[in-house]
Amino acid sequence: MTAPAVDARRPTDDGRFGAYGGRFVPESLVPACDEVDRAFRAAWADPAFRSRLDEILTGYAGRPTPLTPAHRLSAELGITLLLKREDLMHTGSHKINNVLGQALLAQRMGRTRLIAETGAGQHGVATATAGALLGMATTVFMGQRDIERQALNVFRMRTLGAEVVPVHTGSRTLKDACTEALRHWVTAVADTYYCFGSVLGPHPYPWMVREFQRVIGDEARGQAAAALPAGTPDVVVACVGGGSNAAGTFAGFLDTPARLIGVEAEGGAALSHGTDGVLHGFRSKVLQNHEGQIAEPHSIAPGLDYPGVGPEHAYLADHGRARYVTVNDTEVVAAVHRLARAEGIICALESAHAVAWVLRAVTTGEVAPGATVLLTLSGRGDKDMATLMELT
Amino acid sequence: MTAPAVDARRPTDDGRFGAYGGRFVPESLVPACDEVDRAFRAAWADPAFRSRLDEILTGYAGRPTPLTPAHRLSAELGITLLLKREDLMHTGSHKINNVLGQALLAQRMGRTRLIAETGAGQHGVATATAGALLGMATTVFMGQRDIERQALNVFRMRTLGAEVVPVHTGSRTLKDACTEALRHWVTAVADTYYCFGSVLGPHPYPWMVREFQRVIGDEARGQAAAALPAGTPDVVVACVGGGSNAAGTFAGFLDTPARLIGVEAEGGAALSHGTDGVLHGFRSKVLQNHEGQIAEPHSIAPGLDYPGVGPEHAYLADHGRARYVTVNDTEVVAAVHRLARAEGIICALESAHAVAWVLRAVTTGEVAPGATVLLTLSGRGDKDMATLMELT
Amino acid sequence: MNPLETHTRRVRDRGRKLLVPYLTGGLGAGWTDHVLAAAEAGADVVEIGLPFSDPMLDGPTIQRASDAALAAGATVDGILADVARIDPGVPMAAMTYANLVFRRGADRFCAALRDAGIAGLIVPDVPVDEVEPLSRAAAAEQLDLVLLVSPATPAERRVEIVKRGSGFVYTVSLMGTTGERPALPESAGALATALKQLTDLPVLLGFGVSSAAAARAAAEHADGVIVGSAVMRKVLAGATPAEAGGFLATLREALDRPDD
Amino acid sequence: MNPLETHTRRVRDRGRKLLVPYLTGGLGAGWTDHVLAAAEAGADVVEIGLPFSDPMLDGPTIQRASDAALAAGATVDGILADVARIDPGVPMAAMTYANLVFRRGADRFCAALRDAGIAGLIVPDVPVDEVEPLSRAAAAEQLDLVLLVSPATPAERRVEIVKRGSGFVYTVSLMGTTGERPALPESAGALATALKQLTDLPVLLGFGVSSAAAARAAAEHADGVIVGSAVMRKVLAGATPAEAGGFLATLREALDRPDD
Ligand SMILES: Cc1ncc(COP(=O)(O)O)c(C=O)c1O
Ligand SMILES: Cc1ncc(COP(=O)(O)O)c(C=O)c1O
Repeated sequence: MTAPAVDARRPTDDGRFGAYGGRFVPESLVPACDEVDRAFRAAWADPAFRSRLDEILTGYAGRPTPLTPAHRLSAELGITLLLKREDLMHTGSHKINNVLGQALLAQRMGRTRLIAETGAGQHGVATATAGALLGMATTVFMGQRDIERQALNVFRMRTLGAEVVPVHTGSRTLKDACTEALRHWVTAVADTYYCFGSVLGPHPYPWMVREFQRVIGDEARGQAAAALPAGTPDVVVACVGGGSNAAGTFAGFLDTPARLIGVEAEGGAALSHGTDGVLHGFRSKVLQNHEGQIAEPHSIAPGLDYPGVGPEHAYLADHGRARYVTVNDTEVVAAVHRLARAEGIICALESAHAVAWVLRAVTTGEVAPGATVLLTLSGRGDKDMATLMELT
Repeated sequence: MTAPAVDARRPTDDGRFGAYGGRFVPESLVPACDEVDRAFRAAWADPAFRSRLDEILTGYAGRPTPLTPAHRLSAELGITLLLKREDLMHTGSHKINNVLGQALLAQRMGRTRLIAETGAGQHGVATATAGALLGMATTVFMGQRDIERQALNVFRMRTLGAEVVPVHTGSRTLKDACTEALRHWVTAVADTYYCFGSVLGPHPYPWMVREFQRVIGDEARGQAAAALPAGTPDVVVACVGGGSNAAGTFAGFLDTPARLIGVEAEGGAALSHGTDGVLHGFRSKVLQNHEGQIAEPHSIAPGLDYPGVGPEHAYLADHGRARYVTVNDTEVVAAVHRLARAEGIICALESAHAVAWVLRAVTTGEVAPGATVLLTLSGRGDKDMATLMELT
Repeated sequence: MNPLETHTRRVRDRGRKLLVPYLTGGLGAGWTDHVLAAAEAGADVVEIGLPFSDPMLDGPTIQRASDAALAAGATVDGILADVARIDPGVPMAAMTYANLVFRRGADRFCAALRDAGIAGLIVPDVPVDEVEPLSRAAAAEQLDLVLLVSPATPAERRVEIVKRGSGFVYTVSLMGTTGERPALPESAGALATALKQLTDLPVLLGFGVSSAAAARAAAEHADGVIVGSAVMRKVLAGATPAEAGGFLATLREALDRPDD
Repeated sequence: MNPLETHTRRVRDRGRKLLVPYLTGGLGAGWTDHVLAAAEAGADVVEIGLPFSDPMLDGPTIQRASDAALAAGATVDGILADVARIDPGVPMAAMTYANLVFRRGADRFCAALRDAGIAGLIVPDVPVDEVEPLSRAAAAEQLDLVLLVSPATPAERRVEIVKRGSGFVYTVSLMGTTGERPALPESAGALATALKQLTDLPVLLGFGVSSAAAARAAAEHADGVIVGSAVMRKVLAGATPAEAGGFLATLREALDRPDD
């Protein structure tokens, strides 16, 4: 099997992955996006920037993360399962990879303030962390409903010195927080940098965030080469909310024969159930009604509770280079417990979507006996304990 | 300044660090302790065991941890502060270093079951994790009062498949859990391994746990050599509950001129306020009344809420090789917030004791301007958010 | 030249300052009475908002209006059907967000507007760089596609925008969302003046024009004003068409008598 | 030979099985009446528990007794003062934990016991390897230091223990803490028999001897029994000295008439 010739290495200059992406923002934000684009290109080409980021990722945030062989679960399933351990990153998920990159970029651009949207609070905590580390004021927008559900992460953000602004509009969840953060950015572009939490938003964000997250895939590629006789895994799987951990992981394996699988939440599956649309500055697959009103997704995993998905994934899906599947809440909860008992790792509900798919795919034969599977465990489950406790 | 000639590299064959240590356990447990002693000596001398442990620490648990320069806080304090980041370890603290070592040893000894005491739940979660990883049944004893205070960690343990046994005796906290675990061990020595959570208990535990934790100090020694012009820090500081993270850290610097500082909780300061005593199988400094009844300590940090301390620390204190100081709850809470805002790291309340001492020592001159300080950040603060929330 | 621009130019050339009120479509059963009343009060164009679930450039008032309309069951089709039944005597322009346009397809969307008697289209999250397919679709239906210039827009880019836009130039008075403000910033007038030097299109100022005084100040530099939140706040508070029209009449008055 | 061991050997040599009840010191104002009643009911030695906050080898019953005594203000000094005031007519032995001994200092602790008229000492968390300083202190006060042998004790180690201990050999019947059990394990008798082949000291069985039947079974192999939780459960439940003594009398009876 050879990989289809899909080039998602970078989008077109106007930020297109095929038909997706672009920059659908108010005129007031276009120059700001342009500036981010120029600054990112310059920074990314600047060895000094790269090495500073590297130093922080390594000396502060905990990179590289191990690629852990899941010995007991592998034996139970009759496959070789390798876990890319983003759950070990500082603040508890892969989100910090991206945030540190963007915060350094913001600093390089002379910005003194970071803003971000957050749903579960993981991206908000990561942004607050980067703000504290670099001495930048941080404001995080969060839907009032999420603030109530995720009190712990709200407190973490505030402890880190960030301001958390409740959003009372719409469904009072992640999509509304994102909308509100964009509105706020319009009023503050001069000193403020908008730090998107996934491969979403207007160009250059989807591409830039993917680049900041590709460290997952690049590391995993090298680790898999050392761990596997074949050098590359048969299957690479990651959960997809906005799609940043998946995009970062896939980036390391696009040019290999590995099958790429993105796992969406049944109740928030923009790729599996969505249609073409424009939201939060980019064109992609979106959950919406026939007129284009955005739907409210539902997932037990707050980080997957988003009605859109990064444009690169829509592109990879169209070209068949990656396949997108869904699992439901019940499978996800079972997967958390199964992994915890087999390997001593309590993963995030988001990450458990990838685990749940593997568990199912082994029984359906989609993953053949003896196959090698590399799975990105995007985060740890501490934040989800209250949710799981309510279920038991 | 040269280091006093103190040899704490290993205790005497009967487990003495000077006058401290030993094995004060019921006759029923003596053969079991002997067996652990023999097995540990053999394992520790066996390259295969060491490399298996190494592989798990690296490929599973997240070693090495970075030595992070605390740039902003250093600038504020006028010193160079380096943080040894045990908070990045799997399960959230240094406890896992020790537990993985002991669990592998238990497996090598043919034991099929792990038992442990826990207070805050960190050691219990670590033990449950090791049990899941190696497929060993795990039972964790926990005081009923702690079970109520630390519901989240109780749920984490159960999610990992461990049985959590409430202890209703005495003060219904850590010391009672430890007593109860010892009682239980008497009934089950044949198939059960007791996994102590700190440098406590009958010989060989204090020594063995120190050896499993010395990876902190050994790594830090090498990292400091690379990071500091002088090669070694002027001051090495760690919090002291039972004393395992401090003992592991100090182990790397005993033979350097570094001043070693152990920081106890004001309300649980066995070294600073305790007297000679025997508890849970070893002789050391203990908080007790004039007749020898054990006192109930109080600290905001549940992991420091223990009336004794590892015998090696009593020895180091007697010989002046390490100095032990206390900080109070108010200083500790302030330290959590200060570090969070300056460096984007929310540390455990236990670890914040070490931070609090540095903050104070800079103002008193105990740490001179320009000094280099290496501080072990033993764990992350997620478990403490509820406690901190109540205070704000 | 399309009908909307023909009209706006003619009004401007007559020396009359344009008054363009914004009204959220579908907000209440008799919402089109507000359109008629606005025209009667002296509006030169009526901007009709097609509510979107996630209005990224709108402040609290218009957000609330959109949410209320959607909650009451407003749809694009329903609003257009309502519009088709009225003739306010002045052109109408639709204001909405990209997703409602692209979901239907730009061609079909523009055709539907035209069928309903709408003459212009404003889509604030489709900047000039992304405008190509929509421009073509609008042109095919003889709709004017109004583009926005912001205070942040660099000089070269202004040229591009005024070239690609039609109907009028929508000058955003400040860096912010829609919503009432005590006064227009100084810079707004300067921006309008600069734009007038670049184009022969009528140049209107919008965002934050909330009072007769602000309208009068804006008209010193621009060819007219767009007024949204100030009207919608009254409508949301239960103002009748006559009452809302009364408010607009004070603006009309201020525009017509700049020296009072 | 110290007084305790002289006594235990003499009883054993007379062909009488030793009955050694355990009573928690300081539990209730008239607690010493239980000591006297026990002696009257046929105890050969009375073991007096000096309660410790963290009794590592005790099961629930004696834990509860210790906690209750401490909560009522029991202290070592107070208990010893009480003891000094009675003469049960049989030797008394103190049972406690290492920390109470070492806190005071082994020498001073042993002297205080002797001053109170106590003849023996049992410290279950001081195994033979750690016994040296305590042995010396006890010897200096002519106290017998009773050591325990457990089912887990390897053969060579048993030799060492019976050599270093005095008074009697405390044979732990099972791997566990103190506490009542339905019956003694088979292995307990075998262990006692083996120990008797190693030493001339009286060999007593303790832990889990809860009934007359168990006492009788134990006495088939051992020179006597130690009975703790079974008595203390009754005391905690409010048994009078006479009632507790009545229970001990049934054990005495069973030991004296093995064939009934
Ligand atoms: C642990 C974790 N995994 C995954 C996600 C989903 O985001 P993405 O698809 O961008 O990786 C989130 C979002 O909050 C998360 O917290
Ligand atoms: C984070 C953390 N630090 C420190 C301690 C104290 O233990 P020790 O002194 O053995 O390192 C604990 C104990 O639970 C802990 O959880």
